[in-house]
Amino acid sequence: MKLIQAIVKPFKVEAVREALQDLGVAGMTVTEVKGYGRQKGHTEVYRGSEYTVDFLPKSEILIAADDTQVPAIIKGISDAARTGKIGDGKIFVHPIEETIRIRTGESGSIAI
Amino acid sequence: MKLIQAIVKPFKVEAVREALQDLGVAGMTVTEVKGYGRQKGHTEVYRGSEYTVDFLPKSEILIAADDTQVPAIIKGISDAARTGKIGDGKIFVHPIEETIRIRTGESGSIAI
Amino acid sequence: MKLIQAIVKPFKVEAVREALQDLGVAGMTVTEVKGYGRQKGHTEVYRGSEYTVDFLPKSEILIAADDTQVPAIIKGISDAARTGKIGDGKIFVHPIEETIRIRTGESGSIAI
Amino acid sequence: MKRLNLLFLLGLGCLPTLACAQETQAISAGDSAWVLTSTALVLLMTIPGLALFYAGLVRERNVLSVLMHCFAITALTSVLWVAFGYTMAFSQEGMSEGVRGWNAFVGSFDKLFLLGVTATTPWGSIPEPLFCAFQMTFFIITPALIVGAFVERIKFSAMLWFVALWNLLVYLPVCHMVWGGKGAFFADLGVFDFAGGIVVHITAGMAAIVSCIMVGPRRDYPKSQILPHNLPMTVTGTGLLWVGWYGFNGGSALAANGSAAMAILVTHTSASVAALTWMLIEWMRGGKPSMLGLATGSIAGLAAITPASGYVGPLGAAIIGLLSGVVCWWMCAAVKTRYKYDDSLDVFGVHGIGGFLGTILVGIFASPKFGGNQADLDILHQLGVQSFAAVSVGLYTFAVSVLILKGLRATIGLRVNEQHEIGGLDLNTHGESGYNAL
Amino acid sequence: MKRLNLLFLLGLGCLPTLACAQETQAISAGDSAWVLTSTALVLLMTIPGLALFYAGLVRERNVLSVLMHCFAITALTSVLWVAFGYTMAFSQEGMSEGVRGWNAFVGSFDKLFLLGVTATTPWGSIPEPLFCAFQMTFFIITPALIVGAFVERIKFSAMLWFVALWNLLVYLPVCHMVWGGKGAFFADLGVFDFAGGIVVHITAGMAAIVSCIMVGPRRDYPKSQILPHNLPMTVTGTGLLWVGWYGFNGGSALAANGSAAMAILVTHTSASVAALTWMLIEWMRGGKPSMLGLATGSIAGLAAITPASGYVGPLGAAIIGLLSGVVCWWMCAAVKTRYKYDDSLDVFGVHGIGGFLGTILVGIFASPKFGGNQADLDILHQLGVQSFAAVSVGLYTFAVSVLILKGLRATIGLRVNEQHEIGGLDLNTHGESGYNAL
Amino acid sequence: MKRLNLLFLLGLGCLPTLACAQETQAISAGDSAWVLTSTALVLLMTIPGLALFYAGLVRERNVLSVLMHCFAITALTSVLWVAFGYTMAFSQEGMSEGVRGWNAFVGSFDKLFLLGVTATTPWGSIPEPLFCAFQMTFFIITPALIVGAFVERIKFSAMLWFVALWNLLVYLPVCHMVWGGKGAFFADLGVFDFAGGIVVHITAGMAAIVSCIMVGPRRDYPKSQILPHNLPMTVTGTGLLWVGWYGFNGGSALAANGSAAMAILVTHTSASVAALTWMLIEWMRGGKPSMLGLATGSIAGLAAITPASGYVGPLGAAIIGLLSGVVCWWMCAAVKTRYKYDDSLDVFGVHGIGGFLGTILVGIFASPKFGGNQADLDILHQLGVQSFAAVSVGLYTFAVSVLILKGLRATIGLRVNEQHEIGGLDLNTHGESGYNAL
Ligand SMILES: Nc1ncnc2c1ncn2[C@@H]1O[C@H](COP(=O)(O)OP(=O)(O)O)[C@@H](O)[C@H]1O
Ligand SMILES: Nc1ncnc2c1ncn2[C@@H]1O[C@H](COP(=O)(O)OP(=O)(O)O)[C@@H](O)[C@H]1O
Ligand SMILES: Nc1ncnc2c1ncn2[C@@H]1O[C@H](COP(=O)(O)OP(=O)(O)O)[C@@H](O)[C@H]1O
Repeated sequence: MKLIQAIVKPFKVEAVREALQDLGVAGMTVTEVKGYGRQKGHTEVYRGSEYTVDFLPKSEILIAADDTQVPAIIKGISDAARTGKIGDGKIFVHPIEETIRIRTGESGSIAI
Repeated sequence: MKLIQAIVKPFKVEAVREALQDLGVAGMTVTEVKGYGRQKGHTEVYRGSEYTVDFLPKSEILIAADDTQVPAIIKGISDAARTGKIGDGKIFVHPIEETIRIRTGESGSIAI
Repeated sequence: MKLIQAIVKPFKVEAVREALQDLGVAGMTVTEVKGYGRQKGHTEVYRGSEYTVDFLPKSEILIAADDTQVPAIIKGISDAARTGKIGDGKIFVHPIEETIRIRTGESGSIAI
Repeated sequence: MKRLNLLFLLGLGCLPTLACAQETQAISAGDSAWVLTSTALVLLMTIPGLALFYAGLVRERNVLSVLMHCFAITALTSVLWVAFGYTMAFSQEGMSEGVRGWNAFVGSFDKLFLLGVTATTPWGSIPEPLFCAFQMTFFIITPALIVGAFVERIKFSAMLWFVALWNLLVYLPVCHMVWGGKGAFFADLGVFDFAGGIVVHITAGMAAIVSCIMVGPRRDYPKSQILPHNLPMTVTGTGLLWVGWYGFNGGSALAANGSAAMAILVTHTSASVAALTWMLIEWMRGGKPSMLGLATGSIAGLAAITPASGYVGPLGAAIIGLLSGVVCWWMCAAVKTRYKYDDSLDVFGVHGIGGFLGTILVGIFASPKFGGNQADLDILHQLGVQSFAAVSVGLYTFAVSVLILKGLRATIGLRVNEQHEIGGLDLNTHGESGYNAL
Repeated sequence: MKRLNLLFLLGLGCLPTLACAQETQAISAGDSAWVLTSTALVLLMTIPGLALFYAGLVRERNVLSVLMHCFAITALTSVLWVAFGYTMAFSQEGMSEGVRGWNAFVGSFDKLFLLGVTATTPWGSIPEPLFCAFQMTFFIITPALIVGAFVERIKFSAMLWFVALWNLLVYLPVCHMVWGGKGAFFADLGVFDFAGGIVVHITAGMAAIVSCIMVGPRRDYPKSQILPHNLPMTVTGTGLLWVGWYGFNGGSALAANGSAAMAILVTHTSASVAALTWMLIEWMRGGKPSMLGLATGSIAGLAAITPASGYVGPLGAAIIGLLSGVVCWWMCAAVKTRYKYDDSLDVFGVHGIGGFLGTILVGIFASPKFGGNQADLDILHQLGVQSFAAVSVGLYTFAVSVLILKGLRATIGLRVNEQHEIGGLDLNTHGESGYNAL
Repeated sequence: MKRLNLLFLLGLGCLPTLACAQETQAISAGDSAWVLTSTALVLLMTIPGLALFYAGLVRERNVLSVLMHCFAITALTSVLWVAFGYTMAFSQEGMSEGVRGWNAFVGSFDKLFLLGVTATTPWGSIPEPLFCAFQMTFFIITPALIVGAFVERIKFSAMLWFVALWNLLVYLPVCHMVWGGKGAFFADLGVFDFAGGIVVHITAGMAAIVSCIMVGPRRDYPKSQILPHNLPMTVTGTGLLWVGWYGFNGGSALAANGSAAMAILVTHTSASVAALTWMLIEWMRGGKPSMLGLATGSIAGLAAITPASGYVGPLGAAIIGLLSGVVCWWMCAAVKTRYKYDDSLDVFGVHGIGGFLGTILVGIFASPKFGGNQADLDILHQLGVQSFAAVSVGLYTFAVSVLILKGLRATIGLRVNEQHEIGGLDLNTHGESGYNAL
């Protein structure tokens, strides 16, 4: 079982959700994060003082999935989140050892 | 060593914290997240326009723990967070290779 | 490949970012979280009613890195984030199986 | 003769007090200007003042429901006021001094739908529609104060019914008895209630304690942590309430004169002293001086000075402020904490107790001996009158509020279901959320 | 002696209408006090009232841009007003009743830069600089209303140019024709527009519908979800707008008298009824009573009563409120949803339609038969006049707005580029962000 | 004939200027109405106006501490004002024109605790308690302005002591010398300070620069990023300040007349021009027009016009606005950035410099040659008087502020400890937090 962690541009979350839904992914968890990377931040000026804001708003999407689904999900996310401009983000694939559905106590694939 | 990542309903965080404290878990880290899953979102209406909100507020709880503690922690979280209604959330168990306490530089079990 | 997850005091994020930049780390992702641990929370009083706030504001920093970089990064974070007072935070090292850059589709070390 | 004419033209009603003895008084543009302003100021107290004050104190998921309470009450009660409220409060038909007929307790219906109230009918030195509008703002804010007692769990429809019935059965008769003029029950006894210690604060406070108990506590109370979600919002409301109170108390002079001026000066003094008092109590008892404490103290001082603001001097105001700071603090921090009733936003502790305190204390501080302006005041007698009015209105409010709530509980129910309470009223009752991040 | 008595009655300043016939009137401190206050109240409507109302409805990344629109418009139009606006709106040079020369349509330039307007020149019973300042606040708020139509995508420079040109070419002539006094085009026809149903709301509403279409919808509209980022902010604005409207309509009496008092009373009544109406429609159609609905309803009621507020009684106000609640709700919830024009904050649906409705309805409810104060009103004839004025101003506004926008589109362009729209105007146009967490 | 005299007396009020020469004047309801309103408006400037303006500019963890400063100052200084402030500022005992005794510099103590100030004692054409209340609001806002210089690090107790001592030792004598009437030091020299360029803005600005240096910079300044946590809050405050300033300057006419009207018109003009100026400077220098720039510019224009608002015409106002926009921008963006003193919210750069500028420029623009209303003004002489007053008050304020701060530093200390500064004053000093998410 894997946990796929994708960092994407915030306005792409909806497109990613739709893409994953089409792949039959039933659940995901989203967090607002701030990203630092090759994409440059911007400068804000308050009363003449310049501030460089290095961190840009990004969204993190977590999807637990069976190993077999992983390639499709990666492709789904990539296609939906790509704008082709620097800063589109990353996907990290984590191994996970166990998944439990709290409501039922089920574990393994069925709990995803 | 494992990192337990639980997605729960926000108003259950306090109960989970208490349950874990009773198990002797000394630390945890909580993040506000938004979840998408079997639990349906809701509809909001602004001036006659309907908006379907798919993402629901959830809380993510991270607990680093020794392998031996894991089953108890999973049970503790499950019992405390369960309402029996759809949307109670998931627990994911990650392997982790190392834990370091920044203050002292200690690593391994003692750093948890 | 590893994913380093550090929980630090919020006002140390900037110092950590600078330290990592010096090490040539090109990217990271930051999340605002709340931490519970040995560092005591505080008490707030609203109209005579006391509330114990157990969770303290912390920042989580995620850095994907090649295995060889890991020790340097851990040291860099530790040095920059250490105040020596309780509550400085933790570093967790996760194994990750894959990293993909969404923009280009590259994967592996080059995608970090 | 020419010069005389000129003088006449110049003679534009600058000293309304001189004309008081006359049966009908000329309308004074100056007095009207101030009461027009005061009407706006008192409306500002409810929307957005009180709405923000209360909304900041609840949890994020109920912020809109609280704002909605205040705004819906504004709209609803205004319509009721125009329809039958004004006439039931202020019709003077059938009244004569000392006669305790029906109309000593409630007004007649001759001005239903403002019949006969036109731009040219006067009320003292101001136009009657202005008097009507000014008093309407009191009819709005009184029930809006009560909602602080049962936020985060009340059913919206129950709240609306409660307000409509309560305003009809409690506010209107009490208002009439106190402010109805000669022939009104408490007015004839010589009660002092300049701007609503009895009419507004005691009634609201009693209704609050009754309803917070009958509606029951929030499911998380007092076990769990219920923190204010946005104190700057509450502080904004505090500022608007304080400023608006100038109109509340100053406008109650119904004239732009020295009496209005003294009213705002003593109002401000009491608020300041009470705010400092609350802050210092927190500080001296080993705690920290808090913004919420300072804000709450100022509201306590404002509530307490309200009945007294036309009668006392700065000294009396300072003492009323001091006592209200101490006593209201003690009610909120000690009594409520001990008995664990969930008067969520301390309506009883601050408005009820503050209003009661001021209503009693004006019996003392109206005396010139203590800087007041009521020559030849018999303090003991006045204390009796004040206590009688305060207590009997309190009891009446208590009884009627219980009855209304029992009726509503038996019919439409008072509380939302538990899932809705957990999920928040904004989403479940109103179908919207206060803040949308994306 | 008879004459003396008469003078007495005249000498009260409280009935300025009586004195209207006189060439010059003494300046009344009371009237001035109220108009000074009203000027502050109407300014409060725009900054921060309308600014907050609108800013809460957009997404977080555009919050400052909306606030900035309102504040920049305030600064810009004020300077234009002092320079040439006042004279073009209110100079009475060259006008005489019934004569339809150039000056029936727009004012002369004799008061450029307020030449000749001094502290002692009177305008009715108030100083002329006060009249000038009061009217300035209308010149400010009208274009500020329009911005709701094209928020979140308009180019800042285009917005400034649009406002400057539109105020010059639309507002000033329309204001002059309606409120310019004897000899002004619509005034001579006997049009009723007490506080700006035509001058403010119809013009703003028409400009809004034109500009939202010509600027084009937001790239996410209507496919994607565009939720209000902070409704408590919008509710705060609603409260300030409602309170400020007392000055808008009440101040338009230009005196502190019964007419001003009736104006605020009917204004308040209409707002309340419209708010309740909107809420009940939502509720009865299977939905939930929402705070935003209640707020929007109140604004619809306020817009609709504006032209009527000096002429109708409480009954008329209630009906105007009711109809505006129904019709404006229908415009926003049904018509807009159907035709999918992105009038983002419903300027046309609320202000345009509300203003139009009130402008027509005053032709009926001004009649004493329906509680109005216009004796001997020929309803049919008045309906004709009102419709003619409303429609012709609407068409004129439409045409000129199209021309201005075409010109701007061809030169500096109307919209920001797509990347800036996605990233938000705050950062990309103004170089700052509304909220900074760290 | 007797009756005629009475009529004469009655007939004033409406034209207060006519009566100025007389010893006692009848109280005018109209004038009183406007000053009552103005008192409310100036209070609104501090709570919640200035409080929000400042609180939005600091980091989230200090938001309550800033609000608390403003509210605690309001409560504290009000009590001091009633106790001894009013008499030390405005007692006229022992003064006579040209005599430079003790009472030319500070008032006597005959009105301690407002002794002898009753509802019927007049002050010009308004009741004395009203004059007292109006001036109190200036006594409140002046020290509240200063706190912008040392937010996010000052010890709360030190702030309270500083304000109490500073108001006693700086504000009261300066106020007396400038506004104390005949026999007051600067008044006798013929200084112009209509609404507080010297008394409010120069004193606050000088105290700010002194205290930001003596308290020292925030530990993160200027290395680290200190961004405003909530600009919409600051913008809300800006709107309330702007509107309230109508009362500040317009109310300073102490009458509802043409002078008050001109004051608000020129005030508004200066604010608008300064706001546009600041915005354009940002824009033209390759940057982006920012909301914070526009807001800051408007405050600069308001501060600068304050001393001049009763003397200049629209032209003078426009030029004062223009210059204040340029110079204050330069102070904040260039001078402060260069010398790196942490005047955190630019109190010196905006209020100090703006107030100074206006105080000097009124010496020119009060002349009828430039549209002002001071016939026969000797510009050069007046410039000398204005400069002398501005500079000497500036130096006096500087010296006394240094002494007070030295004393406090040596005793209770000026700053919170570093841990508290890092963790935020809200939690550590006040035991609460502004926003609670859960
Ligand atoms: N090494 C890394 N570890 C964790 N997150 C990263 C890392 N590098 C980039 N990110 C995240 O991915 C986002 C996009 O990266 P960036 O380098 O700007 O562009 P691109 O995705 O096109 O390579 C960053 O804002 C950051 O949130
Ligand atoms: N495959 C998944 N990957 C990541 N998070 C998930 C996944 N499925 C569900 N979740 C998280 O768990 C929450 C609850 O899931 P849901 O399907 O609604 O109900 P249940 O927990 O009862 O199965 C979701 O809101 C989401 O945050
Ligand atoms: N077992 C744990 N699992 C996850 N996060 C933890 C754990 N223990 C501590 N943390 C995180 O680290 C932070 C600091 O831990 P704490 O025990 O207060 O001090 P220290 O880092 O000095 O040991 C906590 O606030 C929490 O966010």
